[in-house]
Amino acid sequence: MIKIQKEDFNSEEEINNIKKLYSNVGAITSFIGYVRDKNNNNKVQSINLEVYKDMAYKQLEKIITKARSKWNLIDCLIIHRYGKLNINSKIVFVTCFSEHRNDSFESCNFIMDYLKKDAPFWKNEFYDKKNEWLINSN
Amino acid sequence: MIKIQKEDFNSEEEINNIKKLYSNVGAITSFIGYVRDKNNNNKVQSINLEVYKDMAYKQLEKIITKARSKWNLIDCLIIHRYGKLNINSKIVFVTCFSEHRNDSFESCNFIMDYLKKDAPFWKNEFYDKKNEWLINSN
Amino acid sequence: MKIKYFAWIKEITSHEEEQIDSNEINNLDKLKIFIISKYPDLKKHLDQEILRFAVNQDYVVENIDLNKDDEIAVFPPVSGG
Amino acid sequence: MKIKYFAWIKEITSHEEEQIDSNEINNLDKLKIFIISKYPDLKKHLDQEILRFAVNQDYVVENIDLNKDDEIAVFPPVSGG
Repeated sequence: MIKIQKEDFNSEEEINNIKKLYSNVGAITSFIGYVRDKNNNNKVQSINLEVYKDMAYKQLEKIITKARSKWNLIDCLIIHRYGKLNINSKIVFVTCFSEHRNDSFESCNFIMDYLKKDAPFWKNEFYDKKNEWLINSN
Repeated sequence: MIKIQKEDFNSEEEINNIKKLYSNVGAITSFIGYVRDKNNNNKVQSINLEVYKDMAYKQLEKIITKARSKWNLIDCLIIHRYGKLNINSKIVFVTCFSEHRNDSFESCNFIMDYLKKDAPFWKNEFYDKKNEWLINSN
Repeated sequence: MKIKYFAWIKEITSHEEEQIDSNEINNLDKLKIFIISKYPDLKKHLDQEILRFAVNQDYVVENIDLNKDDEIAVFPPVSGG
Repeated sequence: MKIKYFAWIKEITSHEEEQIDSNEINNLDKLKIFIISKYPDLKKHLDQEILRFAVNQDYVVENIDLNKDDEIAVFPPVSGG
């Protein structure tokens, strides 16, 4: 499932809503990305996250399909927020559900790699007196 | 922080309690292990998890120390349950807090590896008409 | 066809969306030429291969034919996650 | 010294803990011999290197000296996580 939303989310509830569908899930790996207080030696005040929503859904679906072809995935959840986000806010949540640990770990890392490379989101970081559009390094 | 407990836990709350201490945390990787409904083609009813508590604390502390020496870890939480656990129950929760993604991912996987190898817990799995002590494969 | 601009590209074009209806702009290369003539500040970014193009929500690198109801997006390298 | 047994080892010894106070059992190898003589069913597991030993909550593989107030644990391969 893919959710692109402004709102915060509760990771425990999001996981339970999916976990309760599958009694064969033995392993869940989750990644949460946050807005940090500093970046490149600048003190961050907040970020504004812009998204091309239609394309983001399409590209994230593709990434999940690719992950499913490589690992035994029972289910998968991606939540990506957009809009104004203060420091300490969650930005992204990727959770992979599988029978065994290795599948959930590797697919979660794989999805994060491709999300950072292909998903059409752009961070505009606000500092004390300026702002800057970021570029992912990978 | 290491918690060895019978009780269930709320992953969102456990994460927030630590995350709120550090505004430089940008990445959290978590693993949750669950009791599955099947194992080795046997239908599982429940498991009983035995622990050597004093040694578990000591060994898990050592594993965290080793992880800290290898990666830039800001903090780390391990929760391992013991006692009678029904299917779909959480067993273990490992969460690694870091500035960047790679450190949290690799340390979380590393800690799970060593936990399964060294932490003195023993699963006694109950099926319909018998029970069996498990051995971790790695 | 509909053209969408994102992030700092949008700051150069001054709007996030426009409709272009010309029978002559029938492939992506022609659209690129049209865009940099309309927004000369984009030229250096196109030359430096900083601009990304998507047609109907998929990345496109090669030149491809464009149709009237296509949605084309122009944007800089992404920074999500 | 205090000896603790876990998991199915405990089912063989029929108790989870016992106190052994003998001046002769002053190292781990001697303790191993004592244990398999007291619980003959443990011998094959010791021979097959299935038994794990911990002294004061640390794994021990080599023979080491034991002291009166040591806590020694005997258990099978772990299966946590």
